[in-house]
Amino acid sequence: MMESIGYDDMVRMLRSAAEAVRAQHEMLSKLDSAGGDGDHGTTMLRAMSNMEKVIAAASTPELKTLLHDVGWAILGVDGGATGPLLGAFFLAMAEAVGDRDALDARGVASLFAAGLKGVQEQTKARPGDKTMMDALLPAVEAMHAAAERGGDIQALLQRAAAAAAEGAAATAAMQARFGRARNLKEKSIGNQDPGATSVSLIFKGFKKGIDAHA
Amino acid sequence: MMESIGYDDMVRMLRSAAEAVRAQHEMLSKLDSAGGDGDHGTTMLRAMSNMEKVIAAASTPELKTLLHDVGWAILGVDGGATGPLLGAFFLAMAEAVGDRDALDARGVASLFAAGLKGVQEQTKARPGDKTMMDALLPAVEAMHAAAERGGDIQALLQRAAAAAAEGAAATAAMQARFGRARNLKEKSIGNQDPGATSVSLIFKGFKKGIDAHA
Amino acid sequence: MRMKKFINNPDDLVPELLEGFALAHQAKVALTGNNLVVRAAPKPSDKVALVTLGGSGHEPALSGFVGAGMLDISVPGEIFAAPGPPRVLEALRLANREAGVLFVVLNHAGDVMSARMAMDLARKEGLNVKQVLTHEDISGGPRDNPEERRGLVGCLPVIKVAGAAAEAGRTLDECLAIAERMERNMATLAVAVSGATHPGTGDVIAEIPEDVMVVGMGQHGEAGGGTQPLKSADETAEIMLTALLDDLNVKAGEEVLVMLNGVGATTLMELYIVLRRVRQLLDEKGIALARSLVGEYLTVQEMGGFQMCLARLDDELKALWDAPCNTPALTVS
Amino acid sequence: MRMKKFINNPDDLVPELLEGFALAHQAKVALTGNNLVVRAAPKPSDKVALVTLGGSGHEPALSGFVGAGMLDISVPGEIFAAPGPPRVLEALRLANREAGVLFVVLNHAGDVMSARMAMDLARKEGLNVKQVLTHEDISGGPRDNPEERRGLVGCLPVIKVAGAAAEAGRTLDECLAIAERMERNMATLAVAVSGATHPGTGDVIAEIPEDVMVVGMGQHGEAGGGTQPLKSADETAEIMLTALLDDLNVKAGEEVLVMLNGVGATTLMELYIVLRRVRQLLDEKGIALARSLVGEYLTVQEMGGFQMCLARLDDELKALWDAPCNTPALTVS
Ligand SMILES: Nc1ncnc2c1ncn2[C@@H]1O[C@H](COP(=O)(O)OP(=O)(O)O)[C@@H](O)[C@H]1O
Ligand SMILES: Nc1ncnc2c1ncn2[C@@H]1O[C@H](COP(=O)(O)OP(=O)(O)O)[C@@H](O)[C@H]1O
Ligand SMILES: [Mg+2]
Ligand SMILES: [Mg+2]
Ligand SMILES: [Mg+2]
Ligand SMILES: [Mg+2]
Repeated sequence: MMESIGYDDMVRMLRSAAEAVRAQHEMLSKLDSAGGDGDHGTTMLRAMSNMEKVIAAASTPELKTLLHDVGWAILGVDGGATGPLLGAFFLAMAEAVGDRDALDARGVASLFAAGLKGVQEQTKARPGDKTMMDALLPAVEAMHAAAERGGDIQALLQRAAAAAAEGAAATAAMQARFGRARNLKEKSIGNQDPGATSVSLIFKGFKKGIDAHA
Repeated sequence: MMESIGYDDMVRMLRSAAEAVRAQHEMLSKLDSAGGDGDHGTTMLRAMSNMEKVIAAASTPELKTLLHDVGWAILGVDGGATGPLLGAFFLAMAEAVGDRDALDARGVASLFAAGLKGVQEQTKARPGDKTMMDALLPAVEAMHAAAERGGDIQALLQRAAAAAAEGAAATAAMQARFGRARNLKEKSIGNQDPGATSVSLIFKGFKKGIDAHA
Repeated sequence: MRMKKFINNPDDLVPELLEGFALAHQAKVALTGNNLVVRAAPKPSDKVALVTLGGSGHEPALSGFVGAGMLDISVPGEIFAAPGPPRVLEALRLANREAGVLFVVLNHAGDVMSARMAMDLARKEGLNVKQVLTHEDISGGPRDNPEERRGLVGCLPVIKVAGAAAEAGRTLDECLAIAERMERNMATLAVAVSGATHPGTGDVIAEIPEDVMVVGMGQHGEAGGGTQPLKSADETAEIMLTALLDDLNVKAGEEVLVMLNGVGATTLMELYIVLRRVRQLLDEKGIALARSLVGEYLTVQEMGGFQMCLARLDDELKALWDAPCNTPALTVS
Repeated sequence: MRMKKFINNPDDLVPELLEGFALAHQAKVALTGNNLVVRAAPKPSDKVALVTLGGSGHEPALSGFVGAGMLDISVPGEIFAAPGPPRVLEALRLANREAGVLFVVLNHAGDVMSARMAMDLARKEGLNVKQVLTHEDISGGPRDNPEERRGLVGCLPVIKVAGAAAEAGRTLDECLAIAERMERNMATLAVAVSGATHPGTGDVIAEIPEDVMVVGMGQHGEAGGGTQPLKSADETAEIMLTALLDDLNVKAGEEVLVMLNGVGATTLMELYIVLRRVRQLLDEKGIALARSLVGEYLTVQEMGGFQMCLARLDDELKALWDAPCNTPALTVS
């Protein structure tokens, strides 16, 4: 049982998320081609490699600095919707982490909840609107529930990844109300949302990054 | 035997030439598509209907005025190469006819020879260059030869039409050295030249116009 | 099949095109280190500055409007993708001045989000920035639902009149009010007949069947428009103009500006033919075609089609529209 | 399949497009009764006038260059077809003045013939007209065989410098000498990647196979160019620039103008990328890119491709190039 994570764990999680996205970027672009402009995979690739650069360049092992730099680096990607949303996610986490250098399960859950709130400040999209929110919100909620039930961070990340994957899968049946795909109206139904899929890959990566080292 | 033609005969010849061209304008454009820009039929159509309008509007039955107005009307067509060449042909005939109101066979032959000279002032193209010259020059030469042999204008026009048709047919084997088709170089071989084909249609029309009334 | 574009490594599209753009128009614009497009000769600092942001691949927009009488800074993003907030924030910092900064944002999700975030940060830093959002694409929904309406080529008149006001020394609030008045009084509709290729990915970004046109096409070939049989120039002009006049509720006796913006493969020849019909139709209705602008201003690569932008003019807007400007894409002298 | 162009009856293409053109640019140009394009505000009659002729379908050329600092009159023909001599003669009559008329003719068979005939008639009438012929397309043959070389977008610099000289009050012979010096010192090469549709007939006017580009393409898609595998922007720039520098024999230390003229579907984005590479290559050779111009000036409907025009500049030509002008298609202020 893993009761706490620190800077190095966070680095592993982030790096593993980057790998998970990189492995699937072509699929992400394909999903975006159906209703958007087909660039989501490319944008995510850029976001992830910006993130990796920042991690590699980090000089002080502080969670706050790490998360802030990651958020800012992702914002620096000219990526349409993705950059600001994902960037806001990490920036809000940086804000929330303060000067803590380790987090227990509740700490992790509330950190991610703060990230979610950061995203919600940027968009009015709600679950059911067929956006990344459909993966992010259930993932964060699953974390919260898992932290209530016990202190194992591996289990918490496992639940979050499962919830994100489920949420992403469910977007296939939804009609898009945000992003470029909303122009498709009913025709958007049937395709899984690329942004939700990315989020689920990121959570899958977080989990793997911790598992591999546990 | 027709020994002389006047204003009304000339009108018949011109009208019949217009009909002959009109009947084949699609074929002319097709020939032009192979090596040029595919507009020769359209241009000839415009030239012929300009000519018909001028004929219909003529107020004094003078050959000189008729030929001049026809030439000027054809020049008024925005037709690339065709307008100036064909226009020059009729303008030079107008100049040559002076105030005569009837022409014998020699007169007809020398009138057309003057027309040819008018064209030659506009272009350096010679027989063998795959242009309208390959139909026009043999036609005018055939007229000259026919006029030497006898005074029948029907026979003269018959010979001219045959020579023009033969000349036009021969252009298929030539390589273009003038006009847009020259850019094709060797690849221009195989297609009959549209301008030469027009000229042969015009001479065919001249002959028919006289025959129908003789 | 390779796409038939003269490009190099797709990753280098934007820096390479900006390098050439700045070179071609060096008398008017310059590039900063992080690829902001600024004026070659800065505007006096006691006048309001205009800043905008937007994806690349729509050349000459938006950087083509940087120069005397129009923009001060443009923040070009990646191909069809808004620039991220950090560079936008830098542009706002660079433009910041006591007189203030007017920030023109086209209503596209990425642009709006990036702009909002940059604005939040700018305000925290105490920068003096106000934003105007353009959303005049009537295909997005009814007039009372502006969030659904995208920003198309109407950004140009907004930038033109607000830029002229700034140049004339008007205050930030005045410039904003002028920009918003122009914005409220315009309507745009796009029609597309053939698709384009995304230069970064090689994907076809709007496949349009034979014999069909799409009225209401988005700036990047986003679907959602009304597909209908291909019409003549005159019929298309009438369909589009009628919808725009309706939307703006233009009445006989009023004066309008009509912009026809070719998006790529459609020729000036066609746009002139359409403009001619627009005038005939306006004449019939007793509406004055006070000004017109025909050309390629906001393109979608080699897409076939155009945007028709109708704007109601009052005397002040007309004077600002006529004021001199000197930018790569528009010069009034 | 219907062609995807916004047009009406193909027979009305030219009058309709001219009506819209004159409307869109009414501050700068006007149409006479027989569709000559003239300046809205005529040039003082003590200055040399410039006249040109040419087929339509290449908008904005050539009528787009009518206005202060460039042409006085343009005689537009039918689509891709030179106007007949009668209208050309009328234009020469209309332009005629003691100071004289400079008549700019592009080397295409129909234009040349129409021009020659009009010139003959003009001389008989005692008009004071001199002609300059542009033929800078190096794909036509070697430099010493100018008759084979077509006139492409090089007409623009010739009109620009001669127009500026005329505006400055230079004599007809001086204007002619300047035009001819510009003409002798320029070279153009065209590349095409995709065909276009003749708007009058609906015919495809240059079908180009997949993955292939044609270097040396004529202004109307005339065949004859060298077909080769599609290259990158940088490689294409190098192939074309090298051929042009060779032809003009430009040496290190000299100054050049480079014009990149998009012919239709090729984007400004691509042209900027190419210009950037042109500059790099010139830098390597020690040749100064003194001036550049990038845009769509002489188009071939929706054809994909561009023309690269290289011109050697001396101080006088440079100053004339920089002189102000105010036309629908080019404004220098
Ligand atoms: N307003 C929004 N709120 C939340 N998520 C959004 C919004 N707009 C887009 N998205 C998400 O972004 C994804 C598309 O991202 P991307 O393709 O990178 O951006 P863009 O649409 O600007 O090209 C969508 O699948 C959706 O999940
Ligand atoms: N320089 C020339 N001399 C003689 N005939 C010519 C010349 N150029 C073109 N032609 C003739 O004109 C014909 C093409 O006419 P047309 O298609 O109407 O003109 P364009 O080539 O300008 O489109 C050619 O087939 C040829 O017979
Ligand atoms: Mg996308
Ligand atoms: Mg032809
Ligand atoms: Mg995008
Ligand atoms: Mg022609």
